[in-house]
Amino acid sequence: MAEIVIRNLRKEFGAFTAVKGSSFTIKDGEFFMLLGPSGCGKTTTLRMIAGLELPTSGEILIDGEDVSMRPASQRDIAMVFQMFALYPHLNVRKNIAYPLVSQGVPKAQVAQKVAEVAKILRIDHMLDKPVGGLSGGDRQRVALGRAIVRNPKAFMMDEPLGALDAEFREIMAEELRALHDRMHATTVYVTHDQLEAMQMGDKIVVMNHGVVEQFGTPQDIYDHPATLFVADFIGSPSMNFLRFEGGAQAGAETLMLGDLPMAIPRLQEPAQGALVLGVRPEHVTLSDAAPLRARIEAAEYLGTTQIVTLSTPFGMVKARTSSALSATPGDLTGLAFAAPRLSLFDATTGRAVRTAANAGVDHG
Amino acid sequence: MTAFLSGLFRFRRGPWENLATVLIALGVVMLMQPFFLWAFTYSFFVTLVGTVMFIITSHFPE
Amino acid sequence: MSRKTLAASAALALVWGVQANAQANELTLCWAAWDPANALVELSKDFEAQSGTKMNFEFVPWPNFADRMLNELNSGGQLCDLMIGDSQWIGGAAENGWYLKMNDFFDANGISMDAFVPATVTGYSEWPKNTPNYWSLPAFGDVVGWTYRKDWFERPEIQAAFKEKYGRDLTPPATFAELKEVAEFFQGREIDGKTVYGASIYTERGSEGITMGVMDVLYSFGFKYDNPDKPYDMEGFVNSPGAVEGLEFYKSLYDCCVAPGTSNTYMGEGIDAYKSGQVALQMNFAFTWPGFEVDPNVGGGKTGYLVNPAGPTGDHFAQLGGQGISVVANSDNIDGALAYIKWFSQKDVQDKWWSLGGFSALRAVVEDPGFAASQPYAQTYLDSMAIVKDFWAEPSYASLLQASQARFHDYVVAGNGTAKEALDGLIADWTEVFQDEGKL
Amino acid sequence: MGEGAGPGGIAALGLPWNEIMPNPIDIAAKATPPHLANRVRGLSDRAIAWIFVSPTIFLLLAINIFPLIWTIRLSFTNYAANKPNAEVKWVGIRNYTRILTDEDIWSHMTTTAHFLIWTILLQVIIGFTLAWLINRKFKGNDLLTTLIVIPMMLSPAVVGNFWTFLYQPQIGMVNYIVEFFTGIPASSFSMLGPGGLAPWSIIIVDTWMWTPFVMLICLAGLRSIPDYIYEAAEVDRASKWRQFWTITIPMVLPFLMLAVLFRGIENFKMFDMVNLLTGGGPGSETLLTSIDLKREAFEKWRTGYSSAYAIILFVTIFGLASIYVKALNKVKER
Amino acid sequence: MSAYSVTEPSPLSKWLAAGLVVLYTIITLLPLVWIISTSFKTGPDSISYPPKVFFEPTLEGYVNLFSTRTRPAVSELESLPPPDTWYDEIARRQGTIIVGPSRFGERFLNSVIIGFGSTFLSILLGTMAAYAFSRFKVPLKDDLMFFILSTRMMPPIAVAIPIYLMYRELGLSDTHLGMILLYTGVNISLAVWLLKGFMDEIPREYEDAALIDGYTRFQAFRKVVLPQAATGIASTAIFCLIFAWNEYAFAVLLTSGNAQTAPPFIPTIIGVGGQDWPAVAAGATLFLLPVMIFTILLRKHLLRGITFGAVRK
Repeated sequence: MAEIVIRNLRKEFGAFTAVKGSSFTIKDGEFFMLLGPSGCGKTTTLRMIAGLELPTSGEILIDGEDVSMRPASQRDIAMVFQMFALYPHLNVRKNIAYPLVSQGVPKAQVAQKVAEVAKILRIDHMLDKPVGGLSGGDRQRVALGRAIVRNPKAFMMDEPLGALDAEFREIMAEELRALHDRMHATTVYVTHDQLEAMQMGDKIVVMNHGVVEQFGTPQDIYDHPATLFVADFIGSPSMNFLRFEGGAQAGAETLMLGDLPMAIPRLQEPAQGALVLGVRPEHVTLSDAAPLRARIEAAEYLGTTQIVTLSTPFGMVKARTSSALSATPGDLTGLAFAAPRLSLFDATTGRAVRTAANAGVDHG
Repeated sequence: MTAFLSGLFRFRRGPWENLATVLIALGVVMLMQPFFLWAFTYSFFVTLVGTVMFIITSHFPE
Repeated sequence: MSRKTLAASAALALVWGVQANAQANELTLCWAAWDPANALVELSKDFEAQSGTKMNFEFVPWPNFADRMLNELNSGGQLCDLMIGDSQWIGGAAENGWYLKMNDFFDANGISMDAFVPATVTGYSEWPKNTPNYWSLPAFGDVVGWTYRKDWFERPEIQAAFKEKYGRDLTPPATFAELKEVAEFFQGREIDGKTVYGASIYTERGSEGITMGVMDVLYSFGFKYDNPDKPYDMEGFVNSPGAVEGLEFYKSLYDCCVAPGTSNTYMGEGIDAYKSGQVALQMNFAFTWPGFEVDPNVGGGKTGYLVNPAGPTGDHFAQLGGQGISVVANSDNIDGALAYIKWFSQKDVQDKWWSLGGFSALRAVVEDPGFAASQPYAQTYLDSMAIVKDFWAEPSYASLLQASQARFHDYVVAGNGTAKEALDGLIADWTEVFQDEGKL
Repeated sequence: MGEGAGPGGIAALGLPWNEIMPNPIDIAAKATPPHLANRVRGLSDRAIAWIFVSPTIFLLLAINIFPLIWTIRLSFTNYAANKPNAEVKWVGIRNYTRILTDEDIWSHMTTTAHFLIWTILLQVIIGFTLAWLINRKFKGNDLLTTLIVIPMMLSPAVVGNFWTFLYQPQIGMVNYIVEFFTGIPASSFSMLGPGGLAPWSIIIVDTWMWTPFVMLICLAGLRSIPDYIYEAAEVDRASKWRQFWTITIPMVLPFLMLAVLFRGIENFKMFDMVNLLTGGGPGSETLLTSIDLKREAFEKWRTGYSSAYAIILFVTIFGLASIYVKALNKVKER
Repeated sequence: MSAYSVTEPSPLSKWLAAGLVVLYTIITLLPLVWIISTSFKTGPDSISYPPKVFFEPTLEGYVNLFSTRTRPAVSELESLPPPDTWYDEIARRQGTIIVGPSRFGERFLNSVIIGFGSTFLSILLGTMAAYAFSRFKVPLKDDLMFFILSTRMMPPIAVAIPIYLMYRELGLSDTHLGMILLYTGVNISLAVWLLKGFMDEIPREYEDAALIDGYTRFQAFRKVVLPQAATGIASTAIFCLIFAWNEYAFAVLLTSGNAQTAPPFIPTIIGVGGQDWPAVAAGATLFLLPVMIFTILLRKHLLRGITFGAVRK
């Protein structure tokens, strides 16, 4: 198992730059998520780590060793592909055995390893079946089996659940995480699904347009998004943005939202000009007494909770409230925000203003 | 091997088709080999049997 | 001449023209696609003008000629009204009723077979052979002969070299032994900066080439198809010691004196080899000769013509080519076809035929005092036609021919077995064919 | 269109519509007035299916099957097509036994086998290598592919004829090219002559003509392998060499099989090119069975005998063809 | 190095591959180039010994291909008025005079009529059958499809005798119709297999929509399916044409004066005295042109055609 360090990694395809100088470190044994919308450069980053593409510039260190310019076969990593990439002409057993046989592992040992892995993945009953007839989940297990059979330094997973239907995805996500918890193998996992990333990852890197937007634990990223993009991308419904003009000095604990004073985490740097106040729907409470007035536009029933959409002078706001609360469209109400959980962004740069709450968060 | 045999007894398509294919191939080889005249003489019969078998067995259930 | 033609056309119009008009005023003539056929098209324009009949021509290239035409006759097709078919077909054509028997027509119109060169009558018209049953009118006389590079033969340095080597003058060969000597002499010789070779002989496998070539030599070595007293009795005739010697001679000629790679040579390849200056001697049918006279490389007196040389015992024969013109029994315009034949048999038409490059078989033409001088090859043609023999003309000739093709090619070209074995094998094959036919 | 008669309407009833009603159009027709139904229905699907398929079937019956059955019948007789008046006798399987014990025909079969094995081998090796090279997708590979396949589009008869000219030692091109590169004098050997080169000459021409065919099929096979399979193998630490033998070759194999079978079938009945090139010579060195058969049938006119001959060849080809179709379906499933 | 990826071959290997393929292309095209260059040679140049690589081009071969000539005696030739057209002049230079057109034009036209006729018929019947196989439940569908393809494998000689006898009875021997029907019979299997593949790929929904809009099945076929299958039809047509265009065995056996196509004719063009190689080469070149154009046009569909539609694009 290994630590992977990425430094100033850059990749150009002709005139198009897919990755613009990323840097981050994946600790040994971490389940590491590369998250972002499609085309953000996350897959390219993964392929560079795997050695399927060579970087234009920058460094990749696996276990302290610079492997940036080595082909995949010399990096001792394993990979699970989005389409599984099983060898269609081989049966399950041979698929799993392939990496071992490629390295000239003795036959007896191969058989033993394959049996072991098959047992872990609960596919030992289908070892002699051709891979063509397998269900998506079983294919996924075979692909996993092929990856873990070799004890590589790290796993690369390129949207491995993307080809599965919703039901299977859930099950496989749990299995994957359980597997990782048992093996503690360094895993780099690419996904565009923020829920998946939150659910499984130890650490997450959020990328957009080839740039690392934020790097941190799921909680940090959810609670303290470093940029407007991250704030918007993570969470469902996504963070509410209240756009306003204003300013405050470092050390301030309140902010004038229009003419309403609003408590915020203590600022550690000054903020001025076009600002955005970010608040998660679950941190919005409906309170008739609150000064920020809003009108209920719609309510979306979700079982125990409901999403209430309200219009305010600063734009639409969504609130997640208990479904016990009655929300009739057209009614007027007031909104209160949980002050310590608020984020403040500079609207022009899109970056979060440093406050007491997000002080410990890496700003990418 | 046992699967093959049981497939044959239960009139399954796969093993029968394979058998027919082997017969056809054998017949063709016999027809064109330069070593034994007797093999040439009986090649047609073997190919014919293989071909007829192929046509019939391709209607067996999978 | 023009008055004569007019009279003839008037007579024709009276006798057949009207009927022909009433039926279908068109005739289709089938022949091989070659030089003489082009000449016939030219010649037939006169007939068209006189009779008002439109002539169509169907010329099939030699390699497919037999296939295609026998197919047509077999299937009772009505494509051809007139057929200039190969001499070998006569047997089958007569027995299967493909051709119209001409005796009555000849008698009625005063056409006498005595007016034609005897060999051509036997070869092209009679079935069974040597009986007065006529199935065609000799149309195009042809025979295997030889051409040689007269210009090379006349060069002093070559003459000197030859004399030095063989102690005699370099003359056109009169016997096969001489021919081989000459061929050996030229083989590999440097002339005008090119390596040249001795002779081009027939070696073609696919249709009838090598059989024509071998037979051309074998006759003069004492080969006979069968016992003159007992038909189809071939033992001792086909494989007589002379025949064996002849076949061995042919192989030795092939081995010593042909240009490399001429293992599938027939008329066309022979022409190519000769015209491109590869060989000093060339075996080929007489029909090719007019072409050499006008060729830029070998024409204009550079080519001499030879009657097939004599064998070791003085026997002297040549392989017959050429065809007679017949009326297809299935034709729907038999009268028109007969009119054409009547027209074709006339002396002045035959004269023109010869002048256009068609080898007339009419004695009045070829025995004319001026004939021998009319072309450089005329005398050679005439002499050759006097010594011709032909291959089987049996209905099963194709099977017989295929057997000889295989046996000869296998021995001469592929070099398998001995001459005796080849001829013994040939008897076995031929016997089988005749047995199948019920003739043995 | 009748109300609620389409698939949606039936589905709304909560019934599996295809089970109870084979065709929505029928329903439409039943639910609408007759004159309208005719417009919608036209003909029933079954009728249309028959109308569409039957001309093809009829043509195939007339051009292929009926003659075939006729051939089978003739093969048990002594019929000769050039003797329409002769008595036709039933001879049982005598024609077959005669052919199958004939050493000459046996040797023609061996000749055919030699031709088959070498053409297929050469075409597969060269064709696959070419496809493999072209699959590197260098600039201009499209143009080169197009140029390479031209020989395949030519008429074999014209090609066979012209190659006799190219093979001519004194005036042909082939020997001079050999002389140019190896120094062996052009006139010292003859491709179509004795000395064992003739069988190779026909193999060369066939390979020249049909390698592009095998190449195209291999190219199809190579392009059917997705890139990610190679990436997976790369990650699985398989060397390029190993990737070639454990991935490329096995995955192209069904396509190669297709090419081999198809070329085998085609060359087994090869006639035009060889007939014009060598006519079976020298001796009988290149006498393929199809040429022999043509001579028996259309030169010697032993119709019954040659029908039996044809049936023997046909059954062999039919057998191979059935394996071919099986392979084809397998490739199709990919 | 910057564009490296595992599936992308290295530039060096690309150069090497390109070099080898170019080499092969040159070798494989040499005979073709030789044929074409021979068509521009004079008769003596074409059989020159040793062969000529550089020569003065002439249209002799083409003139000879399209004309029949006779060779009058030299004296007669000299007495003729000077030639009045360029082709007469070319003929005169060879010591011949043109007496009329040759049969090549006719044979070429026959090839066109029979080739395109049978292609049209194959496509017509093939589209219909393929549509039925693709969309309807046809009893014994698999067997029929196998049967259809297997007929393509049949050696022509196996059915030649009865076809020959049959055509003789029906009067179809040596007729355009007979040859069209025959080639259609051979081609239809390829057409059905290929077109079925193309039609399987056209979503049924389009037709269903058309049916619901009130089209009849037949209208839906004509107005919805056919336009969508157009490229498939085009590529199938080209394959059918290539077969019919080049077919030799049946053409030799069944045709002569009336309906003979070019392939049996070209190899046996006899000039005045021996094989006229420039004319043969000219015939081969002209005959090759349409096919060569098609090859270039259809290169994208080649794969489907030669695998009977098994390969998808």
